[in-house]
Amino acid sequence: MDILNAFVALLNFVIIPATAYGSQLALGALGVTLIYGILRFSNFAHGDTMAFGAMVTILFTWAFQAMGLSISPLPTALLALPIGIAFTAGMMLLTDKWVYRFYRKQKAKPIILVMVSLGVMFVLNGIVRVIIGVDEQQFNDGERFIIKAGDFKKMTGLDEGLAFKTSQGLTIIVTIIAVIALFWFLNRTRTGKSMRAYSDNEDLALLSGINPEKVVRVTWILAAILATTAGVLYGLDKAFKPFTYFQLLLPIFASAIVGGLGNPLGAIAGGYVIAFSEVMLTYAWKKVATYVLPESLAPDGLVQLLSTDYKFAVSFAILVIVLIFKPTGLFKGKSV
Amino acid sequence: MIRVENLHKHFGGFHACDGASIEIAEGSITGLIGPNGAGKSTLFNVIAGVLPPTSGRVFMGDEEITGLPPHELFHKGLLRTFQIAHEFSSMTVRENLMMVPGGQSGETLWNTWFKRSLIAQEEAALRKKADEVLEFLTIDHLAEEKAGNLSGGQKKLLELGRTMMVDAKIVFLDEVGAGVNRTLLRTIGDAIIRLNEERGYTFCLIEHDMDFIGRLCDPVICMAEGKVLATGKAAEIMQDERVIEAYLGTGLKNRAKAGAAAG
Amino acid sequence: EDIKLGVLLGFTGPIESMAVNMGAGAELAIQEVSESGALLDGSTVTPVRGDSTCIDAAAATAAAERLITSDGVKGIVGAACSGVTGAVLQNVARPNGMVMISPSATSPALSTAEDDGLFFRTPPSDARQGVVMAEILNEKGVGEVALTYTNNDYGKGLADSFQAAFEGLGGTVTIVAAHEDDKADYSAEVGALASAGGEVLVVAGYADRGGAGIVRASIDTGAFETFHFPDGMVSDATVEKFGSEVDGSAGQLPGSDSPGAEKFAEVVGDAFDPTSIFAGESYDAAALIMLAMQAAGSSDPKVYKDKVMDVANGPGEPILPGELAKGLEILAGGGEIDYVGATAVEFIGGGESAGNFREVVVQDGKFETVGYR
Amino acid sequence: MSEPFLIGDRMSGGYGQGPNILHGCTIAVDKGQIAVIVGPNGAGKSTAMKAVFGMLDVREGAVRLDGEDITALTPQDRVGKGMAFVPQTNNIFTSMTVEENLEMGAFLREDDISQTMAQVYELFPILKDKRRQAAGELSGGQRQQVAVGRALMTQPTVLMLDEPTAGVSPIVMDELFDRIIEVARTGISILMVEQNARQALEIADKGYVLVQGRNAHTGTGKDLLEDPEVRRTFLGGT
Amino acid sequence: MNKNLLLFGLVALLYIGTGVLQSWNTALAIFNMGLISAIMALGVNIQWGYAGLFNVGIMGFVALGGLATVLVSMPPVGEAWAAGGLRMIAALAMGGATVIAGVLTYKRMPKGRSRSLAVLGIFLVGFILYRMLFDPARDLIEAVNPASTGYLGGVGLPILLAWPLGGLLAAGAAWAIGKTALGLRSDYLAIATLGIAEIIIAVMKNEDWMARGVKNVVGLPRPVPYEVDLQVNPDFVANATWLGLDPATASSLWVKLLYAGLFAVVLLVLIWLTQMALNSPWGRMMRAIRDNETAAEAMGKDVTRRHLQIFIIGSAICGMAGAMMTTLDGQLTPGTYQPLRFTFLVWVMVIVGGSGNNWGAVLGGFLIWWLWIQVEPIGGAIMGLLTLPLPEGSGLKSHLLDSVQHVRLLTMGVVLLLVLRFSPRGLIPEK
Ligand SMILES: Nc1ncnc2c1ncn2[C@@H]1O[C@H](COP(=O)(O)OP(=O)(O)OP(=O)(O)O)[C@@H](O)[C@H]1O
Ligand SMILES: Nc1ncnc2c1ncn2[C@@H]1O[C@H](COP(=O)(O)OP(=O)(O)OP(=O)(O)O)[C@@H](O)[C@H]1O
Ligand SMILES: [Mg+2]
Ligand SMILES: [Mg+2]
Repeated sequence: MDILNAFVALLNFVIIPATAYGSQLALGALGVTLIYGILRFSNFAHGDTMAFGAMVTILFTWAFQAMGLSISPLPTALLALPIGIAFTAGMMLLTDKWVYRFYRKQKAKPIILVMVSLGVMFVLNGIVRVIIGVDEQQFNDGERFIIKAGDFKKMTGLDEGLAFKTSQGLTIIVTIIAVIALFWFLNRTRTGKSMRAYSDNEDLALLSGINPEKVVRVTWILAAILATTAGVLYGLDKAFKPFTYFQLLLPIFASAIVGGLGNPLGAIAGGYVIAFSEVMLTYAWKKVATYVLPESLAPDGLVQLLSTDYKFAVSFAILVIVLIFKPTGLFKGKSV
Repeated sequence: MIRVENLHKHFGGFHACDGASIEIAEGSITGLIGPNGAGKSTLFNVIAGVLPPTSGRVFMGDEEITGLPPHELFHKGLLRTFQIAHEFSSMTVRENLMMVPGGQSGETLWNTWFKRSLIAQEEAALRKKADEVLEFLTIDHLAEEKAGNLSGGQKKLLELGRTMMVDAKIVFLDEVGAGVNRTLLRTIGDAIIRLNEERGYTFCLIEHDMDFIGRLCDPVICMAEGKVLATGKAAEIMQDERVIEAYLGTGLKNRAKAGAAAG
Repeated sequence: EDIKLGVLLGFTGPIESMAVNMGAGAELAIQEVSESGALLDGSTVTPVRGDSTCIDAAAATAAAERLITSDGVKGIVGAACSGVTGAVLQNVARPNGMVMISPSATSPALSTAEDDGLFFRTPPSDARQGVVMAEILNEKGVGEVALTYTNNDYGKGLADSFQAAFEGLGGTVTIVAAHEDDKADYSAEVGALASAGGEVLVVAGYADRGGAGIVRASIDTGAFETFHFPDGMVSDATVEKFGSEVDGSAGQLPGSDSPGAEKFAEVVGDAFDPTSIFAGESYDAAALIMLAMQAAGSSDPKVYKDKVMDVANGPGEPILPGELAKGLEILAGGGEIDYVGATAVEFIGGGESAGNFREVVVQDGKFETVGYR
Repeated sequence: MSEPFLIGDRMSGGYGQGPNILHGCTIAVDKGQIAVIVGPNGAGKSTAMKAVFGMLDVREGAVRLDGEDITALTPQDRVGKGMAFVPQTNNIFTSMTVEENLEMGAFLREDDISQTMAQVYELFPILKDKRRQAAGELSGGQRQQVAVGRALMTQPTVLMLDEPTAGVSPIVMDELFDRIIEVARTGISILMVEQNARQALEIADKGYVLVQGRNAHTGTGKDLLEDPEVRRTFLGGT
Repeated sequence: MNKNLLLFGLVALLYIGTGVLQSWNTALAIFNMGLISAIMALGVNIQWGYAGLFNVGIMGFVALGGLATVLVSMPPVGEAWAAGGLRMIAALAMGGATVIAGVLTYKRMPKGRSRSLAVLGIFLVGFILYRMLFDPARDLIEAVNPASTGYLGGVGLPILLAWPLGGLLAAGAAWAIGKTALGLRSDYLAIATLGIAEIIIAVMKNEDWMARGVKNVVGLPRPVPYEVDLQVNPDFVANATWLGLDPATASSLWVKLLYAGLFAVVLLVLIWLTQMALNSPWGRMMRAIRDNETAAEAMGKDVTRRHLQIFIIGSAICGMAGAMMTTLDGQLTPGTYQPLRFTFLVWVMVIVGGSGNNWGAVLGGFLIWWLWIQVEPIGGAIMGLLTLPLPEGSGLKSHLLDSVQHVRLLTMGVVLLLVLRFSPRGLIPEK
């Protein structure tokens, strides 16, 4: 019984949250990794693109809610998601046309594109705040839990509860689907291969009859899909706040890079590495230890490796260590 | 001069070098031939310290040099060129040459601030030398051109030029000839012979042009599938059945050529 | 005369969402005074906003420099965030002899900063709140708490003083875990807090930032059910988000049983959320500057700085929000006032708020006042 | 005499804003024929090829394919018209597998490509062993084989090769030349630059010697081979 | 060169315009930070422009420089030293010894499981011992009057010494980082340095015993006089009145000018040093390394060592700039160190100015910093213009005017995009 309790505690406080968070990061990292893989630059505007997509979705969710549309028990936001994606894709195509294309034609160095994306980030940042403001917004509805902690305790008679949120479930499922789909798309389909070819050797891609503009368009659209989905799912699970989305950029990049830039599988692995290292290494093992160990050995202290102050430091330290042994990430990423 | 003992280099499960042992005698011009993918470039890269060997040892004279980084080997007098040209593309052709010599006093930060005149002197000498090399390679008109803008063959010449900027002991040339005009290649061949005779350079060169090999090299080593297939004088090697089967082929032209070179 | 007042708050950056209502609060007071026409023979007052960014001391000082030397403001409401406030005070306000009244810099360190009598703040120092919070919990019979704080001078200062006070009263703090605001995920913190356990989780954070994230995750995972909220968490944002999920939790925030807060809500109407954190303090900060000007009969900060204490404290007629005109008239007539304002301002030595606290509990998804101390 | 199938007619041009590299040079090839360009390093051979393929501003002169003026077309459009090109450098997708490289060669083809693929593997057996390997990990000569294979996959009407035999071993070179003759016999025009000039000219219907961006000598392959001056100055003969 | 002079002239005009239209105090305040920004940009340019090292950890080095000012200039806190100072030193020595022992073991022992176990064991035991010494020492020190001290303090030397020492501290960190992470390339190096910078900040925020952590150290001494002192100095007041200035304005102008002088000297010396280095065989070698590492290595250049050298120099410059900045601020505020402000903004300066070109970096520093501050009023003005046609009192208009602060970043973005559009290789590109 105690073993079970320990296991449930671990599941509830470490494994489920870390998996969900890891999936959120992975979904964001997929977008970053895709742009890096095909267009060959680190897109700093990705966090704010997520915010933009989520914002549009939220506005439409509110409209739907007002109209009484719903797909309960699932959140209404899923209904508005396609619209959000459409807007975001449109926005990104326009950005490409007005901004990125110029540098592409010039064959500008990646670092220039990085700076340009920083400029785009500032602009999006302003637009989102002007439209929806800086406050936190709630837009989730539908059934919040798949399993509630209290219900679980009652059901099983254990001391420890187990909670599993709908948003967590959704995120995990969507992420897995997205990774597989993207991997399949890039490696198996004609368009996907032409995108990889374009990223590998642009001139030669031209000689093979690949239309570069089409490749770029498809890339932005895919990125819009990923960004909006990631933004909405994150917002459903936590809350929507523009500043947080900007802050998300850092762990997202960390995930994409530690997994190996340009590789979808790397993005997901990276997301979990970051999430689990954050959660596990600062976890206080006291509770679990108390359940598992005989009473005489039960710990007095927290059995915590490092205090939570160092959560980020620890996850970054892990990242650096991984990179020292695998200099281009877990999945042999690209580097320009 | 260089001795390679039982060298293995594995990429994953693939054995690019599979127990190759070769010896390059001091003062020789040794040729290295073999079919595509035989492991010649890999062997070069291991000797030059670019790739770590899976197992096996490399000696220079009596000194073991296995796994030494390339820049240390350079200072021991071991130079190499790349099969796929590695020019400094955003620098001018002349700068490409002038950066080569080691131990320039201008490479120390302190001197760049407080010993300007010393640097100026050295630079003038280097410049002169670089211009001589460029003239020799017939690309002196391109001295101020960005190296990235050179034609494929010109880049190859530049590669060779870099080895001429310093007093090397042994020079590894990975297919200098590929893409170089045959007339110019003759001149390069002459230069190699001259460097060999006058300055005592030892050469080891990979080539697929049998005329060139036949004219310059003694001995010739033929590799196949990561192993040494045969060693000997150029003429013998070119008549060797195994070499013909694996490498030269029975195409009439090559037979004729090999014969001509041998004869 | 058209008097300009600087409103130097963190309009972009980490506290941008708080700054919206703070700015509105300050500007409400300014508008009220300006429209009354009672200040210094009918002077009008115009707010000039500056962005202190909360985190970038250089940008904040530059903005302050611009407000003072270019826009010619006569007083500054701000800055927000103790770090940049200190920098602005030392590098711009003191050299220029400018009065600053901060509505939100609560770090204890500012109490001892050299200020030439130019710096005031309307909220109490965190050191005081920690003690009050410890007393409240102790009286409730809570013996064991887990504590998380937002990792800045506010959170850390509060956590330090609370922990010392609570342990002094015989309580146990099972764990003290910092959290950074606006981060993507708080599972790690909640995991550690849950493992350490405790009857109540004290969340020394912000209602629309990391604090909310911690509470959310704690409720969802069933780690904690009751919380204790210091001022940063006692806001409508908390009950909007969690409603009756946090029923039974308690908290305290600066305030007294004066009717100021209610009156403030009335004055604000639905222009913005009157209970949002530091909105009232901002109103009071702006009001105090203008009242002090009136009392001194001058808009020169070097002159009116000495009057700030006088108008803030008794004796005199108590002045509530919405009554600024009345206060101005009394002062014009040579009378004395005791500005109470939205947050029952009472200054003690060093120009900071004495610290009256309102104790609240959450009932049926609403904060209900249960007493004052 | 009617005009050749593909002709770069009196082309002049250079890179970007730079000076002219080509000075009125003419290169042509007829249906089913092999034309070979030789010349010293930096003569402008690759530049001429790029000009014909539209990767360079042709400032004067014209390129015509089958009588149609294609000077203004983009390289992509030329691919659509059945032209294929193997550049001298950077001619493979290094991060893609050998097989994917070949597939990309056939990007515009709608029909079944497996047969052509089999032919390429037959021509370059080593590639078959390495077909799942990233092309960037191949040896120099193997890369060259991939590049040529990729172009063959296009099933073009005009095949342009810039030094296809650089770095390939003699046995493969012979195969390659044989194959090129074969391909030409099926009616495909072949335009190639070669430094292995003697072998190349032997199979050439037409030879061009370029010097400093100008046509220095033009003739049938045999003529050029027999011209003692050409032999001495360009073919490395004595 | 003429075009470049023109560009510098234009930027100078921006500052002069600020002086005329707003106030000279504002202009000088921006200018002083502009000088510091230019120095930071120079440091980054050395790393990126010379050697192609993608260092995104500038924030960390700047913060270390800031830390140095506290350690150098604040008076020691006697009580805290008495409470746990020696113990703390012992703990740190223990920590250092553990790391050294671990690294040495790793290097000396042959590869294999026993090595891994040994190293792991050393770190584990070392960590436990370290914590045993460290935790009580920390608690004791932090308990000493936490609201105003609670830390060990510094050594009470003149703050100017902190500038070189800040550089040295950053250089030391850069050495350690370089030794571990410089094997990485491009974005992988970037994220590693970014991570290490975050670690540095985390330590500075949480180790209260060192520099009060998030509670900030205020009231750092100054290398220049205090305005308030000048204002009561009769000589100064007399001079000010002679110039026709009121003493308050004159005093703050004078202080800023003194700072500007100090900073300018540092900047000019650095420019001279870097220009000399760049236009010499050393610079040529660095360009070669940036261009093609494999070939440079084969030509006998020790790429790893050179990378380390340049990483250390660039970081030291950033550390020095950090110390200067903290001196100017008069306080250490670890919470202010944000990647956007201290890393990416500096990168924008370098790239917009023209990477690889020292003058470009300096120009970028001045220009971008000016913008960063001035986009606030500019954005407000733009918004005012845009909303002019909207009817007074309309919901949209008031909403837009309320959001005016967010136009700040938007303006920054637009200007950045415009500059990059018209000079994609930077304003003063590398030759
Ligand atoms: N990084 C690598 N990963 C996997 N296989 C590799 C790698 N590098 C080389 N190989 C393989 O090792 C073999 C030997 O390559 P190498 O470059 O040494 O050949 P080579 O003898 O120089 O041939 P060539 O004459 O074509 O230049 C080739 O089959 C190649 O595919
Ligand atoms: N991208 C470029 N920009 C500017 N000049 C160039 C560029 N590429 C080549 N050149 C110049 O054009 C001239 C001709 O180059 P090209 O590549 O056509 O020579 P090539 O005849 O193919 O020589 P090789 O046999 O060596 O390949 C050379 O002098 C070269 O320096
Ligand atoms: Mg090779
Ligand atoms: Mg060529």
